[in-house]
Amino acid sequence: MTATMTTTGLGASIVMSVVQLVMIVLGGPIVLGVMAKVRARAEGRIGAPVHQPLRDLRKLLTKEPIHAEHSSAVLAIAPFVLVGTAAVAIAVSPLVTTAPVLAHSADLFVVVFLLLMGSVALALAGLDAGTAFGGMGSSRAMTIGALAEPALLVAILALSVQAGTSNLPKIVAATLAHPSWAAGPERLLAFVAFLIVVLAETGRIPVDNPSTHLELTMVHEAMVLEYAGPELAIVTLGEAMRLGFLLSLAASLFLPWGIATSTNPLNLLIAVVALSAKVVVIAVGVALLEVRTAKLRLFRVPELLTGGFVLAVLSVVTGLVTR
Amino acid sequence: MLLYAIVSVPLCAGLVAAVVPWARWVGWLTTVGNGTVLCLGIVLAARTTNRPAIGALDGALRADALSSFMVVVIGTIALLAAWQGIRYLGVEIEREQSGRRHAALYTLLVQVFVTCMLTAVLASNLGAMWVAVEATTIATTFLVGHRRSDRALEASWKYIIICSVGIALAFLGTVLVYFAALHPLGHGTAFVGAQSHGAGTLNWTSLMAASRHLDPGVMRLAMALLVLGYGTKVGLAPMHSWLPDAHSQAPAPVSALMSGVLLTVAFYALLRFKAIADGALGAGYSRTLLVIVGLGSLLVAASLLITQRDYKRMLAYHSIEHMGLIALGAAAGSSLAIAAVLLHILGHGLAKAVLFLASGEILIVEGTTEIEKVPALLSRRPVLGGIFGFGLVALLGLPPFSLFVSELNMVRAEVAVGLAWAAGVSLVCMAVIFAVVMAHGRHLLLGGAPGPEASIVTPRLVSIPLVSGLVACAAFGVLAWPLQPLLNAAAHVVVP
Amino acid sequence: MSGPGYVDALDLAAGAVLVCGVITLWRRDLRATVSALSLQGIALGVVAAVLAAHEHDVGLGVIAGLVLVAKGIVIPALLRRLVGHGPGSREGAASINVSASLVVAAALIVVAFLASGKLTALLPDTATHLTPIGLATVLLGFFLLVTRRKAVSQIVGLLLIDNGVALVAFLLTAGVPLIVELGASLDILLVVVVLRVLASTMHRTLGPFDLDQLRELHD
Amino acid sequence: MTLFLVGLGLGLAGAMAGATLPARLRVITTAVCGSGACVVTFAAATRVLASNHSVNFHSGAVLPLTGIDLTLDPLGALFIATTAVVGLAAICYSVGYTEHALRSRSAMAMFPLFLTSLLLVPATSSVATFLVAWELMALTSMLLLLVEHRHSEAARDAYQWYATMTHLGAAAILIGLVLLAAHSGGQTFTDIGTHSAALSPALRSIAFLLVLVGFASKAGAVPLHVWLPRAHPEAPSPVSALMSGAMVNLGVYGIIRVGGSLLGGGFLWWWLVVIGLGVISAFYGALHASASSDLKRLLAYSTVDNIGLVLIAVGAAGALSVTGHRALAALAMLAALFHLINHSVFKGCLFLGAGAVERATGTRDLDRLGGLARRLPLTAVLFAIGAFSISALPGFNGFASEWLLLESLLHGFAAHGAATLVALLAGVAALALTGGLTAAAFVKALGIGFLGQPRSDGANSAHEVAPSMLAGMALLAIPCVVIGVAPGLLASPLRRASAVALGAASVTPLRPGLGLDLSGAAGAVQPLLLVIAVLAAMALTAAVVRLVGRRGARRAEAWGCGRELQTARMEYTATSFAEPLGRVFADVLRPDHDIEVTHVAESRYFAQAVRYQTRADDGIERSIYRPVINLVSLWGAFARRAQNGSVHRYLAYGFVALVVVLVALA
Repeated sequence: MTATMTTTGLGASIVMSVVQLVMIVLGGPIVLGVMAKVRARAEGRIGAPVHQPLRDLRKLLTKEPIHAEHSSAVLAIAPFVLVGTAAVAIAVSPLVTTAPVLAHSADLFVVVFLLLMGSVALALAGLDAGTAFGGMGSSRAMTIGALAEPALLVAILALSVQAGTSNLPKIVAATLAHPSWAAGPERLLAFVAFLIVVLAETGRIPVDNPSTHLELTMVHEAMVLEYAGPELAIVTLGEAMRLGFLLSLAASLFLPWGIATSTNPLNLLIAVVALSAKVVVIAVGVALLEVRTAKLRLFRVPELLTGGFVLAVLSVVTGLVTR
Repeated sequence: MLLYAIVSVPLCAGLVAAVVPWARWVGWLTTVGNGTVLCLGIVLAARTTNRPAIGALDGALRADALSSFMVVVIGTIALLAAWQGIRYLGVEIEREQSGRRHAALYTLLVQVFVTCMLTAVLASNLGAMWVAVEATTIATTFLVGHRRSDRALEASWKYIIICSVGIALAFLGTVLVYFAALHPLGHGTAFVGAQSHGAGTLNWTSLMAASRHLDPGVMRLAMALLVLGYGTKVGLAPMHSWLPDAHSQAPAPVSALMSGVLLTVAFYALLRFKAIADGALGAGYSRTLLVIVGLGSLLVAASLLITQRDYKRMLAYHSIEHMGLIALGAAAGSSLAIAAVLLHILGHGLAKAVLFLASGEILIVEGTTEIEKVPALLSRRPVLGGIFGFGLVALLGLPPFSLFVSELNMVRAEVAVGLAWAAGVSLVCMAVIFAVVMAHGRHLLLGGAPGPEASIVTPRLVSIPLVSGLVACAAFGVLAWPLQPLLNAAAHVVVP
Repeated sequence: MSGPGYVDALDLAAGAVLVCGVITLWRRDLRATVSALSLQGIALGVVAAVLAAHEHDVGLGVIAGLVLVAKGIVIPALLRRLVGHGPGSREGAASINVSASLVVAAALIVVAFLASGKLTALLPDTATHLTPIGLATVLLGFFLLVTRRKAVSQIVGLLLIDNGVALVAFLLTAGVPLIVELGASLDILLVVVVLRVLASTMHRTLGPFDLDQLRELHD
Repeated sequence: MTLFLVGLGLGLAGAMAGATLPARLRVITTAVCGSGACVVTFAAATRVLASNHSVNFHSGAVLPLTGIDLTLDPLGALFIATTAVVGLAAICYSVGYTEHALRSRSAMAMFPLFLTSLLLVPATSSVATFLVAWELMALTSMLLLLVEHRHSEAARDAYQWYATMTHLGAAAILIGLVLLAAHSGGQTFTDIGTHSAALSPALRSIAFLLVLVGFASKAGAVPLHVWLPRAHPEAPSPVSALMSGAMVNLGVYGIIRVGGSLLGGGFLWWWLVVIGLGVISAFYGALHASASSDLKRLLAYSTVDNIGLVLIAVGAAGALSVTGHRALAALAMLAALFHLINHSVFKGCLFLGAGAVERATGTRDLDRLGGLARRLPLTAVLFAIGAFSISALPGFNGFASEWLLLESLLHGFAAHGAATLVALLAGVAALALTGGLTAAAFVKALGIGFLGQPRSDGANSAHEVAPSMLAGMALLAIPCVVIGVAPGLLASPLRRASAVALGAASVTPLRPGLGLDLSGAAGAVQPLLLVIAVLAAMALTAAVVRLVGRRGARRAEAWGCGRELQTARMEYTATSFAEPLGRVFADVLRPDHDIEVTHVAESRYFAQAVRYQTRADDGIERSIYRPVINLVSLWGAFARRAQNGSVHRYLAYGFVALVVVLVALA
């Protein structure tokens, strides 16, 4: 391991993590806004302003929360679990700095299983209302999740096999230390697999249409149908944070340049700017992809995800072969 | 003196029973008679474990550890059979199926049968042993035909014809052994006592002493004939077909005696001859013979048990399987193997006797031996079903019964002597038998729709001998205390 | 009795035993087979007597007389009463025809000769050279048992086997010890009595029957 | 050792009491003796684990011809401790459970006997004693399967399958162990251990494969798992909890004991076979778990899945130790044992929960459950804890062991050798895939079973089960959370047990501390801190929402898309929940759908009712076991002709044999 990290104090790492958290909490909705704007522009419309999602959240917060009559406590707790797990994942992983708080246990498997916990909570909430929509949403979400989660795991695994550890900050640090790795074939395969999984996890176009209200096609939308008011706000915020987190994770893992390795404020500023630039670029790319392709039929999605999984396994194999 | 008493007690009980028409006290008399045989047997066993042998009746009877063990086995099974016989005959007379005279004849023949077995086991002269074994066949023929139905007649005809042929071959084998004994190698024609035609040269002890000088060619032919001949009486492969018919048609106490102990008495004779043959030819020859015959019986039993529909015939085929196992165990030939074989003989005798007696009881209360027609026994008759169930568990070689321990040690002995493949094949056959008997047992004990309500109830007193038999079998499986020294001594008799 | 006379007498008697065995296989009529059986019994008695004379052994002489009486006269008499007259007395359609069974008999005699090679090798004197005949009689008896359908012919087959075994015993060891010999012949007598009783009860219950029809006890 | 023997004695006393005492006293005394046995044996096991030296015992008086040998070493002690914990919970649960079932004299006698034999098996140290304990365990569990046979044909079927397969397994183990014992002098494990190096490679491989078949069938690895989804649902719940929680472990214990300490590691291809078995079992089990709609059958298949995961780790440990990577092997073995313990705990809790649901609602079919969270709140919470643990969500013990499994496989990649790498890769892929499928299965079990509206009046009228049953479940749920939050507690006993398993005492794979901190490589996780962070984040967002947003949620009718009537029949059922997954993996599951359309009387074109049913029965059973059974019965029918009743045919057998013998000896 290269001794890249200066021993930043606990205080400094907390500051860094808070910065990461604030960035993603605000940045997530904005990324959604950017993607919506790009789609509108591509379709010749002016589209809503980029910070429209933030304004929606503020509006929803003031609305009156409603719970379905047969639902139990699960419906109430699930949104907080979603946001909580996303927040911890963000705070812990190396987005802006290679020394976030709890860096010691900022582990690839921890991040994946935290995301899994979030999606399980959401699926249970979907089932809790006892309506056809909730059941359908959860069933489809869990099916896609069952196929996406392994691909995500193995994709990041490819990097950790190369770096020899599953600790994310150390992986980023190692990639910084060996620039030659970044262009390697397994990195490319892993990146493509990672992107496929991101589309599936956050319910973007080829897998699920986020802006749809048609029962036949919706996956994610069906689970949150029962929410209203502040809970709906929290859920959408959670979803936005997960999208932001995954995109920035992709950015920091595969294109780590500019990430702050020391604690002085200048590096931090550069890191923030670099990260938001990278995330915006990726978001625009994804949005353009969404415009070009139509939503896949539900039973074609597994083929896409199996493709992603095979790509991830291939990247691990190439990593091992070219070791 | 002890040996003389052992042989004469059952005979006297039989004669008394023959004189007077059958009554309950006669039944109890024969039971007590067999009980005393058991006690005398235990005394004999205690005496012979550490001292080599006891002679009696100027050398005609002789008891060493092996024969005293067999006396104990005969005593236990005879006691169980006679005790249950009271119930069997009582019901038969009550239902006018047979008169008191016929029952008296039955008791006489059973006691004669037991006496012949005891003489066979205690005979010092191999020729006398043959005569006693042949006499058991004659005694049991009428017992198999006791019910006088045409099925019983058919069974007894097949029984006597096949067994007599087998026994004749065995006599030919004994003659050849005698011929080899008369002209041992290296001693020219003269051999002490050779020309004297005294019974000396057919005595087991003298044959064992001279076994190294016996001519291998003649002994090889003799041993083959003996295995084929006595194998018929043991129910081993080529001449086994009489066993299912005879044991399923005979009355329950008789089939218990025959399956439990007559087969093993014939095997005892084979063991005596195997000791001599091993001295003359080395262990290899008798090992191949016994392995062929043992595996043959196992394969026959496994294949014919699959589509069995009659629970008495199922138990009979089980006897063929266990005799095959014992033959395989004896083929291993080490002292551990012989000890395990003897323990298996006792365990199998107990379990099989209890099962046949229980099946007799089921026949009395249910009226049919068809498995289909006797469903859900456990729910309708818990005690009887329980006894039959645990009997099957014991027979299938599951702990805590002694059959598991003996089978385990037999496999150990077989593998140690290089018969791992044979042990493997036997385990596969036993697994098939386990699955098949479990299927039949499942229908019999658990069954589908519970059959008609239990009209005739078994009195509680009747199940005492059966339960005590099972408890004894379990005790011998768990505690090593009473049998261990006797088994080792008996094993050293066969494998010096 | 010694020297050439002993050898010729022994060969003649043993030859007679074998010939009677073949006759029982050849003739279908039950009465003829039973008389062949009694002839064989007598021949066996003669063999025993010749040996007793040669060995000057009184015990063997007694046994020879016993064999003559039992196997020559008593047992055939028992069987003749069982045979009776009428259709029952002819052997039905045997599983294989006469000529085939004679060919098999010849083959069995060859097998007997091959098998007793070891016996004659141990003690090459006149008596042991004749043991193949005893073994052949045993095989013939067994073959008769396997092919014939009538109860009487099965009893005859069984007795053939016993005669064969007795012949081997006399020739090889000049008779087994007295007690054993007595026990053995008593047993055989009892077996015949039991078979006689069984056959008659079966005749009463099943009428004139063919052993092959007895197939109720099967799996 | 005397403490351990006292424990076993208490168990036997419980069995005696169960068999003899009248009904009222019977349940209490058996429970007291049973729990006493568990506590005492647990104490004995922990003492051995703490002091790290094994105790022996031999007595010639019991078991004729061989005598009995017992040895309590750390590996065996670990298994005994787990069995004791699960046993204690099962007994406490059975006190409440026996108001209706499991009260008969035979059941009350067999249950403590079954527990005692489970405790005895890991302590045996000679071939004869091991086989006696093994067969006793099989016999008692067989009879316990029959306790409720009177009114369920499926129980009798399960009994038949279970009895036959266990016996086949035991026969394979018997031959394997005897092969080893015969060729190495004595029959105690120590003799075999010392002499096994001298045996020929072929013999060692045959013995290992035979033993592997026997133990894999007991553990439920795929080709030999067929009895497990049949036996566990039919057995009474405390028994199936013990079966899944303790008996299945002994299959893995056997493989470790024979492969590791008896045969000293053996060859690489052995362990690749074990990894292969593990991968197939994990994938097949998880898939069928996500497809089945019977609650207990789902749990049984997930046992097959988890045992597959453990076998992958055991195989990896074996492979790594054979190729010389001692440290990595110790880590993999430690991960395997850790996951086995966790599996016993959360699977026991889940089975007891399923039993409580079956007792309260009268059915196990998820399609007829629903809305139980509001009716059985405590059972729901305890079942949820078990479900979250098995889906490996952070904060629960499933996550801790799954993390360790993934770490050991990841660092296993450092080993060279193409075969090992491919096997480890397959293992990681299987682990990842089954993670997703298990999560789907248990969201179905929890969501469909406990949330939403009740789908049958049984579910509707359900009320909370007896407190002792809840206590039993809690006894297993608490360790799920405690081990989940502080996995470091088990580090030292696990290290000592895996050292015995691999014979590599010197390596310490985990640094001391509450979390899991790999000493060999860079990888650590502090579950406690993570849980605190998540809770803090949730509290923070809740506070923000309370501050900014409106309070006082209003109850209203769920969104019905305009329909006025919203009934339970419109809810998603377990079958429909699993239908997409069934469609994705159709070629493996090969479900058979049947659709019945009943038409209106007047015209054929109007359907009155449409009934859709799908059943994914076990593919392997259909393709492998059915043909074998047909073959056997075919052979039976053919062989019957040998005994056709004609005396001539019987005599012909003997005649031919005689002629052959004579010709052969001529």
